[in-house]
Amino acid sequence: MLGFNDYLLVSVILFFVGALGVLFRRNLIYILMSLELMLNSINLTLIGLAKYSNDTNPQVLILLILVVAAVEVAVGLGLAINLMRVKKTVDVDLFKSLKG
Amino acid sequence: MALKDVLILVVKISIVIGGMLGVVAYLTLMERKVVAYIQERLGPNRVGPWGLLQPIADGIKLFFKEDVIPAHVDKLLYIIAPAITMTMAVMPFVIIPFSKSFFLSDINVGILLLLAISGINTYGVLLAGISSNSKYSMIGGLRVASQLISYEVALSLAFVGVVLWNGSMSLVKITEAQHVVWNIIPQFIGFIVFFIAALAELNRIPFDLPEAEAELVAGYHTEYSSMKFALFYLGEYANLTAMSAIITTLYLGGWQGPWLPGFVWFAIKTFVVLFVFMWIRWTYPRFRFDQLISVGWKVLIPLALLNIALTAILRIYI
Amino acid sequence: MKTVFYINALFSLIFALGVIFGKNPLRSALSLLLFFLTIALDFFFAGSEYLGFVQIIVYAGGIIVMIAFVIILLGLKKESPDYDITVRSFTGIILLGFFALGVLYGLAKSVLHLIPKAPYFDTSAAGIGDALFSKYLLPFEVASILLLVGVVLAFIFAKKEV
Amino acid sequence: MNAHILLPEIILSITAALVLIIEFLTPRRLQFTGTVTILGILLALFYDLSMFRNAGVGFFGMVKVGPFDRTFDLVFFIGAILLILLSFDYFVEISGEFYFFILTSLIAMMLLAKSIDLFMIFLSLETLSFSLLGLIGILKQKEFVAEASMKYYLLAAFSSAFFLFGIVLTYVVFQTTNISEISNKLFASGLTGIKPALIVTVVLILVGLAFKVAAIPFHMWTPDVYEGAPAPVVAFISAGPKAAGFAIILKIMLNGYQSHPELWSSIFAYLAVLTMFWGNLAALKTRNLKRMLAYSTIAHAGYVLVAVVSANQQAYAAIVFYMLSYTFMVFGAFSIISMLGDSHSNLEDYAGLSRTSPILAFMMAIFMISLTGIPTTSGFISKFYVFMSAAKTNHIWLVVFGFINGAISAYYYLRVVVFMYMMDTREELAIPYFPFLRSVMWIAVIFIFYLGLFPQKVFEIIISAL
Repeated sequence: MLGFNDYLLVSVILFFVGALGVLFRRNLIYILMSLELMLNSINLTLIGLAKYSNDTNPQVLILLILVVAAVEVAVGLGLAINLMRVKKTVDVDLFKSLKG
Repeated sequence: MALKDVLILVVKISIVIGGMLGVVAYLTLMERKVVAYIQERLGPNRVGPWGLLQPIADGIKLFFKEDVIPAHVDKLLYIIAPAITMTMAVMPFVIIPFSKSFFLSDINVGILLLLAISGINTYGVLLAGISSNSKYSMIGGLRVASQLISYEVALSLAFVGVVLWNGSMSLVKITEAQHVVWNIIPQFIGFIVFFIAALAELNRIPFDLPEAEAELVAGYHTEYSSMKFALFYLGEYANLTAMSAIITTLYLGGWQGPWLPGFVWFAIKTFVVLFVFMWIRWTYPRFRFDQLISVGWKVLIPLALLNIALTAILRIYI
Repeated sequence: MKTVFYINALFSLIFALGVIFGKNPLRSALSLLLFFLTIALDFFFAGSEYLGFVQIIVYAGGIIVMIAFVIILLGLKKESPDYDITVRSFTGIILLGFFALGVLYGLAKSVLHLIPKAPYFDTSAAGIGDALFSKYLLPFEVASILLLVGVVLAFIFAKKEV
Repeated sequence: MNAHILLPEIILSITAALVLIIEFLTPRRLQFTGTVTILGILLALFYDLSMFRNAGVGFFGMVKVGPFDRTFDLVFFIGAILLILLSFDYFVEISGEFYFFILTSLIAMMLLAKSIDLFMIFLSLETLSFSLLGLIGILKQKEFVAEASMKYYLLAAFSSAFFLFGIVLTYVVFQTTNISEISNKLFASGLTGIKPALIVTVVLILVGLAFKVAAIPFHMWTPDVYEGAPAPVVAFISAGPKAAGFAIILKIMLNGYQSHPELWSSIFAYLAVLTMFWGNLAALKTRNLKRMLAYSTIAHAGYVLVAVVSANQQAYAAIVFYMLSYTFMVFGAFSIISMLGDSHSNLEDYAGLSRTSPILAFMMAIFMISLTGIPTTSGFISKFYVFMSAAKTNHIWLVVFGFINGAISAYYYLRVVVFMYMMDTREELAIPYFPFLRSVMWIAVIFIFYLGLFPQKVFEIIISAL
């Protein structure tokens, strides 16, 4: 019998896979994609919550989280383009000029 | 589901897909004939009477050509790209009502399905452009990406007008709601926006920059040959048919019409729209790329928003 | 139903790992696309067709195309030493692992009792719209400000001149 | 729906749209666009003050406005106006979207202080982060700025994902995101069965909030961003958004989990101590003034967290008072840093400033003394209130740590004074006359002494607003 806990389990695992990607990769584009993984796995919890409490509100939250995710990607890609123009790389570990 | 229902569904699906493929094959001939008459030529007339067997001959030729996969391509993406295009071109017919009772399925959020399909459809062309690993294809792919993103916004906003006016996202209900007045009259601005955005989505002249022969050889499918090229070629016409059918359903009343049976009306309207598409293709010159983007963002999207506002006002006060 | 859900979840996990361990940026972007499609499938399983399609439209139609576009524009190719494990990142990963286990443990130890709020699960666009424009009106407005900020910001960063 | 209680925010949104249109019609007229922005802000401020005593819940339980939230608004408004004044002299040519971002961040901060719904808080927090990113990255073609904005973006996005996950898990536990409903449910049914999950949610939420107030595990962005970003923006970031962060902490922890302080109290106490020590010790070794102020802002976050731990009425007022006086202190210090220029923010550049421009050196000394917390300045009074509230609730050990840290911080603050008065100048810095930077500096000095000498009146107003 499929229950809410299954949704929760899968979503926690996917969330931390995304977090792993953020910590682990050095390319800004990969970090952006990992952030998207994190936000989407949160949506999985919400849809489980909606389904098992017969509630419309989590679905609204999912829609608004989609907005946030879209904004994050758009801004991040704009940043990547700017970084490429200014510093000729999007490798975040190579940014070390600010060290006092 | 009983076995009988499954059988009926299978028969229906095969009718739709078969009919659709036949139509697509003959569209290539139609296009050539139309351009011939526009340019005061005769067009293909050697294979069969009035050139009627020409598509079959073309098909055989393409199928038996050598299938070249260039050495420098990303093989997986290169192979799935044409498949995506063709599949996604057929998908809209799942929910289009061909007549009062003949349709494959009716889902509540049909219009969203159409948008989702056109979203995925982008990837066929985009992947073809990227995986080919050649400059022309790459530029073609980039152009496709930016063009489709820009015009999809206008397209969706035009959809919103229709949804607002008819109060439903199901294509069956939208068609039924048009039995007095076709949507083209109350949604005229929306129709214009939709039609222009559809031209851009289909990569047709005057918006065919992704495959502009004069600049990019053949754009994203420069490196394709044989079967895969045929899939792109047919996919393009399948998309054209699908878009015409969608325009017919959303704006021209679908199967609604007097005297004749619904299916015939649907076919007639679709062919009229198809003809208009071809007519435009052979009449207008190509846009420049910056013009294309600025038309999308500075003209179509504000117009579509205006249309939504007007529709909302009309809905409230009428 | 449970098996279907978990098979789908397995695919989600595979595609997610494909994203974070991928070598070719473009392949990773496509893997991300497939990941989003599996999440959309989860929405369909839960009965919310509307959200499933919105998910496909927003991610497949918009976000991934944008990412792919930038990848081509910046000419990112396979970078072989794209990640290496330093002492710092290693400790980070270990800490993250413990954190994840802690979260799972905490959630497993507690009794999450969901009380149905309505007699049936309303997944229609109309129901979502009602909630969006009544209870969630202010978040909706704030989200619109957020979108505006995002648009202006992306524009400012991406344009050539100052 | 009760929409009128958000009238100031609505005015600000309209002004923001107006600014975009003005920028579109007549691009790059800084002073004109800035003046329109200030007028909009003043109008909003006027309505905010005229409705000061109006309290109410609006927008279907999303926001709850009371006089106390409006005192927070005051901090935000002051920060925004001072930032606009600084920008007139500091920036030569930037796009007018700068003012748009000031307005949106102002809206976001005001909504943060007023919302009582967790999801609403998340959305406002995102709006705030991205608006600030716009302010930080406005000179994006500079290498430092590009790097600072990237670091800010990455950590903001990462921490907000954790924050969101915490909110969603809270939603799962309580089946509501409304803070007052959560509080009611906790009062009614207690912690049985949900305590481990609640701890998980508190930790996840804290990750997001710690980022905003630059507390210890997520402080890493602060030094880099402070060093890279334009000086006026840095002043703004360390004043307003930090106050907004504390407003949310008060809201979630003190209002939502009021009945069970054991969930969060000790976490905050450790955070406060760690943050104070880390900030002050790291500030000792840096020789860049902007970077030093970044570490000092971390330390100041630690002091305010002490007040959060004590969690009584006086502590609430102390937090607002602290943020108010801190706003003037950082704006004063950064107005002088702006005069010397971002590229001259090393300690050596300040050597001998007392000879070349004695007024500036004197003012800088005042700001440093106030940041240290020496009597007659507002820095002393604000610290005094914070430690008083902690002492009253028997958190004596926190007070002791606070005093130790005050002593440590004296070293690096006063080192600036030593450099200015006792070192010889290496190269002559010709500082042009900046009318707006100077006026901000004078405003800051006046208020520092006003709040330092006559704090009673302001403090009573804040207390009465509670």
